Parts: sequence; structure tokens; C-alpha cells
Amino acid sequence: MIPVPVPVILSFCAAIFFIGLAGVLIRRNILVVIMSIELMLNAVNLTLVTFSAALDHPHGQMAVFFIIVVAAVESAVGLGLVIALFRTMRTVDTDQIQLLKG
Amino acid sequence: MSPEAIFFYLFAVMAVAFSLVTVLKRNPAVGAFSLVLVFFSFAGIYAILGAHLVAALQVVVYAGAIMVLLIFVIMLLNADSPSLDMDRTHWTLRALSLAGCATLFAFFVWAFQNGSLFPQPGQFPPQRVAELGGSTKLISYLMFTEYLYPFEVTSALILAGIVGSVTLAKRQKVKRGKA
Amino acid sequence: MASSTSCLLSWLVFLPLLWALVGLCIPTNTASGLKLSKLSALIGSLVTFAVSICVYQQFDPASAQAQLAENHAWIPSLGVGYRLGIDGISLWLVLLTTFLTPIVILSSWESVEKKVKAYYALILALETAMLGTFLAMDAFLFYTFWEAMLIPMYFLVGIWGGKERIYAAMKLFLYTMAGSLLMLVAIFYLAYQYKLQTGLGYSMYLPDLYMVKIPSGGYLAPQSLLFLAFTIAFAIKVPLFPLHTWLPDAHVQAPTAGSVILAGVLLKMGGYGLIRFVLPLFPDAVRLYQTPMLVLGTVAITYGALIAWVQTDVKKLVAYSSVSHMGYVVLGIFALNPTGMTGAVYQMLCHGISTSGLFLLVGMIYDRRHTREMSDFGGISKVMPLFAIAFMIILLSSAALPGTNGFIGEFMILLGLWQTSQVLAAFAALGVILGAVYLLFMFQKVMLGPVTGDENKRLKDLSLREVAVLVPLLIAVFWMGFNPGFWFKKMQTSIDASLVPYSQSAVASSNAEKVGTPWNP
Amino acid sequence: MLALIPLLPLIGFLINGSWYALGQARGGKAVPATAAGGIATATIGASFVCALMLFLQLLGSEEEARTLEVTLFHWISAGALQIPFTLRFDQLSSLFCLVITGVGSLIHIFSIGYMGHDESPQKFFAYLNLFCAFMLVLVLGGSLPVLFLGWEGVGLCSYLLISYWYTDPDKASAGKKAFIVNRIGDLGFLLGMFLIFTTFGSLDFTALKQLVLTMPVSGGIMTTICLLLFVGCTGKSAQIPLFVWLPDAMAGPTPVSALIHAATMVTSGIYLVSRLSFMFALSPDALCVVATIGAATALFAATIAIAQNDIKKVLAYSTVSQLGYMFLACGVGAYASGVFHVITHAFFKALLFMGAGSVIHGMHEEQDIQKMGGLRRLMPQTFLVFAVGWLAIAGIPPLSGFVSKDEILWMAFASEHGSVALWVVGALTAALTAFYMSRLFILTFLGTPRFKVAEPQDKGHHDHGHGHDHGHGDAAHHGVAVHESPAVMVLPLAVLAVLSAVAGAIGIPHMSWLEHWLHPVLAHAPALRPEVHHETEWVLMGVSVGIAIVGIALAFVIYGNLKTAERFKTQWASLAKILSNKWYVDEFYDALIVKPLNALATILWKFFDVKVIDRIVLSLGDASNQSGALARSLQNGSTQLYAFLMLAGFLSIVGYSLYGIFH
Repeated sequence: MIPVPVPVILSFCAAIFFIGLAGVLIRRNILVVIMSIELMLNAVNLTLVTFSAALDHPHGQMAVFFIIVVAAVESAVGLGLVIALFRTMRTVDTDQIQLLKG
Repeated sequence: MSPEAIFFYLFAVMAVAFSLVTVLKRNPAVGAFSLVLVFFSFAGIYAILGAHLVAALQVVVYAGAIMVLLIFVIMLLNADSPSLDMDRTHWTLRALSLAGCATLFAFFVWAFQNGSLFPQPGQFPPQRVAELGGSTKLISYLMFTEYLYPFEVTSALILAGIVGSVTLAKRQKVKRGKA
Repeated sequence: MASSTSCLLSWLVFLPLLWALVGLCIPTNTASGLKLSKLSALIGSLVTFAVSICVYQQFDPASAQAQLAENHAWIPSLGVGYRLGIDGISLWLVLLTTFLTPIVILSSWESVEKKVKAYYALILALETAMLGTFLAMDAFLFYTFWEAMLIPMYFLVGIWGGKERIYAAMKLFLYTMAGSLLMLVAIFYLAYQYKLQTGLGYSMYLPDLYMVKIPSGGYLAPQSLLFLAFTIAFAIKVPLFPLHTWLPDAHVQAPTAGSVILAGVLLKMGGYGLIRFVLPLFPDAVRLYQTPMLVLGTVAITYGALIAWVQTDVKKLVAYSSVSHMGYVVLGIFALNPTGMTGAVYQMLCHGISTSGLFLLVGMIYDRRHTREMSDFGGISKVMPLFAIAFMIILLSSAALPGTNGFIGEFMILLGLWQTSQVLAAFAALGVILGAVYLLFMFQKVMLGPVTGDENKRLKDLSLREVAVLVPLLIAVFWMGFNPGFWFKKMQTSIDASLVPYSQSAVASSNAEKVGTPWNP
Repeated sequence: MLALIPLLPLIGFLINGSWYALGQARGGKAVPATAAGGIATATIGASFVCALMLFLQLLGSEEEARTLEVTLFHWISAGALQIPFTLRFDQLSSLFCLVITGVGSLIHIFSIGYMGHDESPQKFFAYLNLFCAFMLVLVLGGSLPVLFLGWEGVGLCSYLLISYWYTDPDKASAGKKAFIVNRIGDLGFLLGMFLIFTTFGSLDFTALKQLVLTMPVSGGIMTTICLLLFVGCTGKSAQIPLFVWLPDAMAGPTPVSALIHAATMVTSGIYLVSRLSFMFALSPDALCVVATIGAATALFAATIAIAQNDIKKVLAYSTVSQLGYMFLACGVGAYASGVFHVITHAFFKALLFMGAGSVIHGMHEEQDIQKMGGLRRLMPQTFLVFAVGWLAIAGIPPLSGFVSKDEILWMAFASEHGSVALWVVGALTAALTAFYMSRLFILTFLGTPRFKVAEPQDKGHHDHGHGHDHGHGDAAHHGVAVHESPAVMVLPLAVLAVLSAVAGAIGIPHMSWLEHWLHPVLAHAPALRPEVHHETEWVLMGVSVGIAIVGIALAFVIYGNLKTAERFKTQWASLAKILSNKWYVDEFYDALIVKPLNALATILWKFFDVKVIDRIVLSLGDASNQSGALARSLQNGSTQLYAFLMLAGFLSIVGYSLYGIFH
């Protein structure tokens, strides 16, 4: 039922995931970082759905459902944090936001 | 090659291309819009893989709710801040990160090609899903039986998220002088 | 070992701490309350002294066994016990501690003004830790008290010290701590070896550890390494030549009481540890490292004395003189014969008296002038004749003039060392000259010459309280100088016992098997 | 009774000392010198009486029974080391006791006058008493450690008394120097003591004497023992190379110089050598060293004495020189002659010193003989007694100095350990001695005053002028009101003058009572060299008298007329300079030992201790700080770095697993 070989789908997921990871690591705009994280989440979601289909089991989709919920909440809270941060620090530059510097 | 496969490759190329735009484009607003397109591509792939509910949720939640939120924030911050025009991280970190990502990606691709990932078939082959009334019905059934508690907890999580984000984003009565 | 029949030693150890806790309850927001808290501390230390006199009377000099022993389980699974005992060597060090503590408390009567209550409580707590260290018969308990000692000392230096007190306190703490961690590892190794060799489980009980056979031979054999671990810990405390640099800083910055306790008792822990642990545990390694240790001791004597000579700060001079004097102790111990060992123990007591005296005197003059630079003084003899008399006597004791206590110690150590190595003894005896040199230079700069400066002219001579502080020390100087037999007779058996592994017969058969140990003859 | 001899002065010390501590030291008034001195003199006088009685007892008993012994208490006992505090009164120590207490008493009396105006006479007399006590312990001690107690004790008192006027930094330094130089000698003493103990196992004199005779010991060890002990003697008795402290010690009050630095303490080296003569006798090498050092010191010090202008310094170098004589005697094996010279020297040198003290007292602290002259008429009594001392030391028969010195010269010539060379040095020294003492005498007493004589009725003034740091300025402006010293000072001088004159009687050659008396305790007198004839003795005696007269005559020729003296001085300017600077020995020691050591100490402290040892310690601390800083730089708050580190960690796990798979 799966139209393309599973490894290809998985490789595609990996590609998206690592693009997202690279985005987290190379960008200093915190908004782009959040978007990159969403990319990574999506890549993982697709992996789960792929396995769900490949293993003939819907539990993978259940997991994706919950992940989507958590991701929604996460972005809500994360963006709230960004706003709060921006309000106190007047920046969204991650290099400037180093309150935990030891 | 089946039409599904063709569509899959189409969506996959789109997703990769737009995610690259998302990550690389200076302007976050452009990035956000490319991200919407990535989400739509993902939704298409979900549909191709038979996960129709997930595809719907992807469109509604990601491409709808989350993106709207993001764009709002971008516009909110963009309005009074020139500092959104960001540079990138330190070049060593960037180079090392890209090298690391590339290496790991290569490793995964290699692993997926050579690994044996499917020990046994599952309980719900497509015929059985069709007998049960389609994947949406099956998922919904599972959600209210086996996954009831997590489902209910999810509502609490969302509630906490709402309260949290409101509290955070609310303009506080900050004492002057504190940066 | 007999089960515990009395808890006199426990009382002795913990009485000061209990008293300190009681003393903390006295409200000190009024002048009378303040006085009461000082008085309470003084009485507490005097009571402790009285208890130690009782211990002295119950002590049987004929036996080398640990006496008045107490033995309770503490952490049975690790073989750790609460075990106290006293022998002829620790007896005198205990008495020295209890003798010096009231003096110290009385000496800081007026010089300590901030956080009075805490100050006296810490001194009493320190006394508990010191007594515990001397009386512990369990390696782990010893280590516990040993480290506990650092805490009050750290605060005494760090709160009531001079300008650089934080630095000095930190250095004191870290330096001694670093050494004792080595010791802790070595103790664990010994306990483990005991378990391996007997199959009875771990034990930290000293007589048990004495029976452990440790492979020896070569400078890096297990026994040698353990020897080094223990010896470095103790050498830091002594302090032996290249490990001495914490001492001048700590002494200079510490308040008078801190210096007195540091010089009077804490340094003795090093020598005591060498006798209690190193000699009986590692006879082969001791013989192997005897010459290096003797050389270090000799170097310490001349080196400390030479540096003391060019000091401009009185307290630093006394601190370096401690390095020099404690070098003698190491020599006496590692001479490995009864004469030297007796001299070493005696020298510890003498140094406890004379250097404490010097620090007290320096403290008294510091209280008046708030400086320790020699160039700020001059002709003090003229304005403070009583002070001059006391200073002279203590100084002579420190310079080991016959008739004072210092002579007996140095004489016996050098005589003992002479039997071991004549060349080293000759070099070590240079300390006799150098000791006179730096002490007389100091005396001249501070006490003699024309009275300089108006401030010096207005100095007040000793008060009654200060005389009361010094008189016991002066009595001790002459008593110990003319009647050393009084001290020797209680320590002789224990000293002989601690040298059993080094007697001729033991040397002959040492490679075959460890023969006698002090506690299990 | 025996214990009382040292105990009595000790009691005197305790009375005066505690009186001082409780009275004047606490702000009370000074006690008059008569009271303090009275107590002190009474105790030392009583001690003299005790000594005398015991001495008579010895005289009356059999020769074998002439030893009294008392053990006061057990001093040190640890294992093999047993040192009872034993006092032993025998022929040798009895003589020393008599000298110490006898001359000591006289000096105490003299001090009552001399120190009459001192600020704290109690302190002075306490020290003086303490000194006597220690000195008596030294000569009575039955074993080396007890002797050493006295030995160091007298060193201490010497220190205290030299720097008695401690407000003058020079005087304080002089005391310090004395103590430290003595300590150097004591090091030798200590080591000698150790070597004796490890060799023979005992430190008691009687036991040692037995052991030395019965135990075969290699000559090398015996020589080492003797030489080590002799190092101690050179320190205490001011011999080359450790004599430098004694001239400086003249900074002390003059009675102190008389008692400690002439009559008693400095002779303890001779006492030690005589006491252990049974050891020295077994080591010809050591004896040779002793004799050579003694002769060299005698000559060396005598040359310096010629060029000194301070009356006390001249006497000090003369003391060093005479001590050299005594060691010369010991070195040639004539211990009895050495002891004999100790006794006569004690009398005439104490006399000379106190005479000088009387002069200084009368001249208001003036010590420069160039500023004296003509005191014969102003201080007739002092003049008279001083003349006796002068003739005695110059070696004019029949005064005591002649007898004892002549015997030493004879033994130096004739003994089997002696030689012509030693005799020549001794005789030369005798000539020099006669010369410089005459110079001193002429410049001080004869001729005309070289200072402005003030009217003697200015009584009120000079009563206040006795303070030690007082008087020089006054003398220059108002002239010096020279006065004869009071009876309390002159009487002891008179007694000593008589003794100096007649003491030779106890040691007349060939019928010497002294030699007979000391025979049992000393090593046997040495045999004579085979080529020496007894007639030579008379020849040599004549020669030495001649030498003395020549020396005196020469002094009169040169210094009788001051112009001659000036011319003489300019003729020999460079030599005079070297001599008056004491051959630059002090400077030599300073440059060779003191300065380098001090520099070394400074380097050790400022560089080695602080920059090397402590630096290493601190850099260990720094190292942990640095590594902490390194770890902290990872915790820089940059989320992306953390993320990267996660990535890196993941990479390394993957790498590790792959490595595991492929190997």
C-alpha cells in the first residue's frame, strides 16, 4: 500500500529533520529557530506515520496526534516567551539572550 | 511508478525546497510562508500514506493555528524592531553544525538502506482498516477507548499552555529601570 | 581489647562542644551578658582541663596499650567504630591542648570584639576536634576529627583574622584538605586490605590495621605509596619543608588565639600522626624513606631559620621559626631510636609552650600598637619591663637555652639523630646557632635600642590578665626544663612500643613477617 | 653546703629579680644600689664562705677523698641517657669556685659604687648574681650537660650584661654578637658531647675518666672529640677564630668586663680543657691545635692591643692575648700552669679592669686614653693599685703575672708537646704585652692632663654625671672634675692588688703547691724534651724578665714624650691603621659570612619561598581555576552551543557504535 520504498520516505524525513536542526544551529533569530523546531517535529511525525503504515498499526498515528497537540501548545508558550523576552531584552538574537551564562 | 509515488516525490521535493527557504531566508516572514507550504506538503504525504486524520490535523493545526500565531508574532515584533534582521551564528559553530548534520544525515540514509526495520506485520493491515470503516474511524475509536486518559490529559496540557502563554505574553506592570 | 568501662574520654572530648552549645544560649546584647559568655567559655575550658587531669591520674604509665578505651559500633558495615583510647604520647598532647585552651580564651578577652559568642564557641568546638583527633583509635574517626578541626579554624582565621584573612583561611583549608584526602584514600585501602587478608570484613580499628601486611620493597611499592599518602598529609600539617607555605600566611592573618592554637596544637597533629600511623603501619617504607625525610627535616631547620632571620614582620618570623622547630620533630621521629623519639614528643610539647608564648606576646603588643612591623617598634623594654622579662624567657626557651624546655627537646633529638647520622645531626645543629640569630635580631629590633616614636613611649605594660596568661607558660618553661623526667616517665613505655618494629631483631626479620606492633606486642 | 655555693647567688638573683619585677618594673621607684648591691654581695659573699669552708675541708682530707659530690635531682632520664644534676667539688673546681666567688664578691662590692647612679641597680645585681650562679654550676657540674647548662647560662648573662644599657643600639648589638658567636662555639661543644656519648655511653666526668682509660678508642675519634670541644672553648674563651665578640663586649658596664670578660667566664674554656685533660692527653694532634691556636691568638691580640685607644679595648685585647697564653699552656700539656695563669690573671686583670673602671668613673665616662694623662695626682689610690696590676701583667718579678707566665713560657719551650717556635711567639707576646700595658699606663696616669681640669668643688655636677650616656658633652665644655673613687670601689682594688702581687707564691716553680694540688685531677704533666736541660729554665727566666723590661723601656721611650709617639705613629702609619682596625677581622667576617648568609636568606625568602615554592602551590590552585574557567566557557548561555554539543555527543555515540560494529 505504500507507494514508495520505506527507506526513501525515512531518508526524506531525515533530510527535513537535519535541515531543521541546521536551522536551529545556524540561525540567531529566535523565531526562525522556533520554525526550525517545527520542521524537526514534522519530520518526526512523518517518520511515525510512515512506520504506522509500514507496520500496519495505527498507534503511530495516535502518537502523531499527541505530538501535534503538544507542538501546538509548545509554539503557543514558546512564542509567548519570545514576546516576553523581546519585551525585556529588546532583541530576538539568541547570542544576546544568555542569561544562563555561567 | 504509481500516481501516488509521483505525488509523493512532488511533495517531498517541495517540502525540502521550502524548508531550505525557511531556514536560509533572512526575512522570517518569508520563512514563515515557506513553512506553510512545507506543512501543506507534509499533509499531502500523510494523505498518500493513508493517515487522513493526521493530514487534516496537520492542515488545521499546523498550517492554520500555529502559522497564524507565528506570523502574528513576526509582525508584532517586526513592527518596532529593526533587530529582526538577523545575522547567522559564529562561522565555526555554523560550519561544524552543518558538517555534523550532513554526517548524521548520511549515516541515517545509510542506516535506512541497510537496516532491517520490519520484524513482523501489525494487527491492522489495510484490508482490516477498511473493514473497520477507515483509518479516521479507527483512530477515533482508539482515542476514546485505549487512549482516553492521555487524551484527557492533553486537554489539561492545552489549558496549561493557554494560561502559560497568556501569562507570559501579557504586558506586565514592570518596574521601571529594570532592563 | 577490653570493652569500654568508662566514658571519661568521651566526656573529655565532647565537654567543650557541649559547653559551647550552652554558651551560645547566653544572650550577649548587654555588657554583662557579654562578660558572662566569656566567663562561661573560660570556665568550660578550665573544667575540661580538670577532666584531662583526671585522665592523667588514671593513666597507667606501665602499659603501652590504649587506656580508658571506649569502643562502640558506628558504621559496622565499613568496620568504622567510635573508638577512643589514650597512650603515653597522646596523653601529653591532650594535656597540652586542654592547658592551652584556657590561656587562649583568656588572651582574647579584650582583643576580640566582634561576634564574641561565636568566637568562643568556635574555640571550644575546635578543642573538641583536637582532643578527638588525639584520642581516636579508629582511622575513620581520626579522619573525621582531623577534618572537623579545619572548620572552626577556617572561621577563626576567616572572620577574626587580618587584612588578607580570606586568602589565608582558604589556603589553610584547601592545603591541609588536599593532604588529608590522600590519607583518606590510604585508609580505605588499608581497610580493604584488612578485609582481603582476614576475610572478616572491613575494619578501621587501628590495631587491626597494624596487622595488615602490605607488600614492600622499592620506592613505588604499595607500602611506599601508602607511606607517601599518609606522610604528605602529616607533613603538610607539621609543616615539613617544601609543604610549609600555608603556615606563614595562616599565622600572620590569624587572630592571636588562632595562631596560638595553630602553632601550639594543630602542628602537633602532624607529628602525632607520623608516630601513630606512619611508623607502625609502614616499617619497611619508613626505613626506605628515612634518609630523605631526615634530609628534609634538616633542610627545614636551616631554611626556616634563615628565612626567619630576614623577616620584618614579627609574626611571620615566629611562623618561620615554627617551620624550623618542627623540623626537629621530624628528625626526632625519623631518627628511629628512643632518644630521638622521646625528644620529638618532648619537642612538640616544648614548641607548644614556647611558640604559643611568642605568639601571645606578639599578640599583646599587636593589641597595643596594631602593627607587627619590627621597624615600628624599638626600645620597648624601656616602657614595658615586665613584657620584656616574659619575652626574654620565652625567647630563650625558643632558642633552646639549657634550663629551659627547648633545650631538652633539641638536645635529645640531636643526640638521637647523631646515633643515626652524624653528618645530618651536625647540619641540624646549625639550627642552634641560627635560632639564636633570628630571635636575638628580633629581640633587638623590637625591644632594645632607644625608644622610638611617641606611640611606643605611651605603651602600657602588661595588665594583670596578661600576666595571668603568661605565668603558666613561664612556669611550664622552667618546669619542663629542669624536670623532664616528670614527662618522660609517662610516655616512655608507649615510645618504646612504637619503636618495636624498628628494634634490631625486628629489622632482621622484617622481610619475613611484621613482628610486633605497638598495640599487639 | 655544696649545693649552697651556686644556690646562694641564685637566691640573690631571685630576690633582686622578683623585687625588680614587682617593684620598679611595675612603675615603682628604683631601689638604691646599696640595698640591691648589699643583698647581691651578701649572697655571693656567703657563697664564698661556703666555698672556702669546703676548700679547707678538702685541704684537711686525704688526697683520695678530695672529692665532694651531691646530686640535686634527676635532670634528664630517657633510656640510656641518664643525666643526674650532680655537683662535684674537687681540687680543680674548688680553685675556680674560690676565684669566682672571691673575685666575684670584690666586684660586687665595687659595683655598688660604680653602679650607684644607675637607673635600675636591682636588675644589674640580679644579672650579676645569676651570672655567678651559672658560672658556679659550670665549674661544679659533674657531667658535661650540667656544665653545658652553666656554659650557656653564663653566655646568656654575658648577653644580658653587655647589652645592659640596651637603649644604645651599639651596646645591644655587642651583646647579641657575643651571644651568637658563643653559640657557634656551643655547636662544637654540643657535637663533641654527642660524640662522647655515642663513643663512651656516658657524659659524667668521673665515669668518662674511667672509660677513657679502659676503652680502646681510635685516635681519630679522640682527636675529633677534643677538637669539637675546643671549638666550644674558642667561642667562650675568645680564641681565633671566634674572639671577635670579646672586644665588643666592653660595651657592658666595667664591673661586668672585670668579672665576666676577664676573670671568670672567658676562662671556662681553660677549665673545660683541664677538666677533660685526660682526653686531650690522648690526642697529641688536638693538643698541637690547641697550642698553636693559643699562641697565635696571644700574639695576634697583642698586636691589636698596641694600637687601641679605648682603655677597655686595650684590656680586652690583652685578655684575649692572655687567654691565648693559657691555651698555649694547655696545648703543651701544662694544664696546671694554665690553671695557675687563670688564677693570677683573674686577680690582675680584674684589678686592671676595675682600675680602668675607677678611672672611667672618675673621668665621667671618658674611655679614650688619648684624652687622659696625669691622673697620677688626681687619682692617687687608683694609680697605685693600677701600677701593681700593670707590673704584674708585664711580667716583672716577683709579682704573680711573672711567675705564671714564666712557667707557661718554660713549658712551651721544654715540654714534649712544645717547641722553640711556640716559645718565641710566647716571648714576643710577652714583650708586646709589657709594651702596650706600659703605653696604657703612661698615657693614662703619667705626663700632664690632656683634658681641661675643672674645679673639684663642682660637686653637685658630677654626682649627676655618672649616667652612662652622659658626660662627654659636659667634659668638653666645662672641663672634667676628676675625682678619686669612693672607698667602696677602691677597697676591692686594694685587695686585688695584694693578691696580684703575692698570688704567684702558690705556683713557684719546682715547689708548686698548685701543681701538687691539681695532680690527681689533671692529666700528668708532660715529659720534657730530651734535649732540654734544667739549667735552661733559669736562662729563659732571665730572658723573659729582660724582655719585659725592654718592652716597658721601649714604651717609656716612645710614649714618655708625646711628640716621639706622634712621630712614631706617622712613621708606621699603614701598620698603625691596620692594627687600630684590628686587622679588619670584623669586616672580613662580615663580608665573608654575615652578608652572604643574609643575602642568601633574603633570596631564599623573597625568591625561593615566595616565587618558587609558594608559586607552585598557588599554581596548583590556579590550575583548578583555569580548568574551571575552561569548563565555564562551555556554559556560556548560548542555547545553540548546547544544541551543537548535543549534536556532537550524538555524533560521537554513533561513531563509537559504528566503530564497535566494524571491529
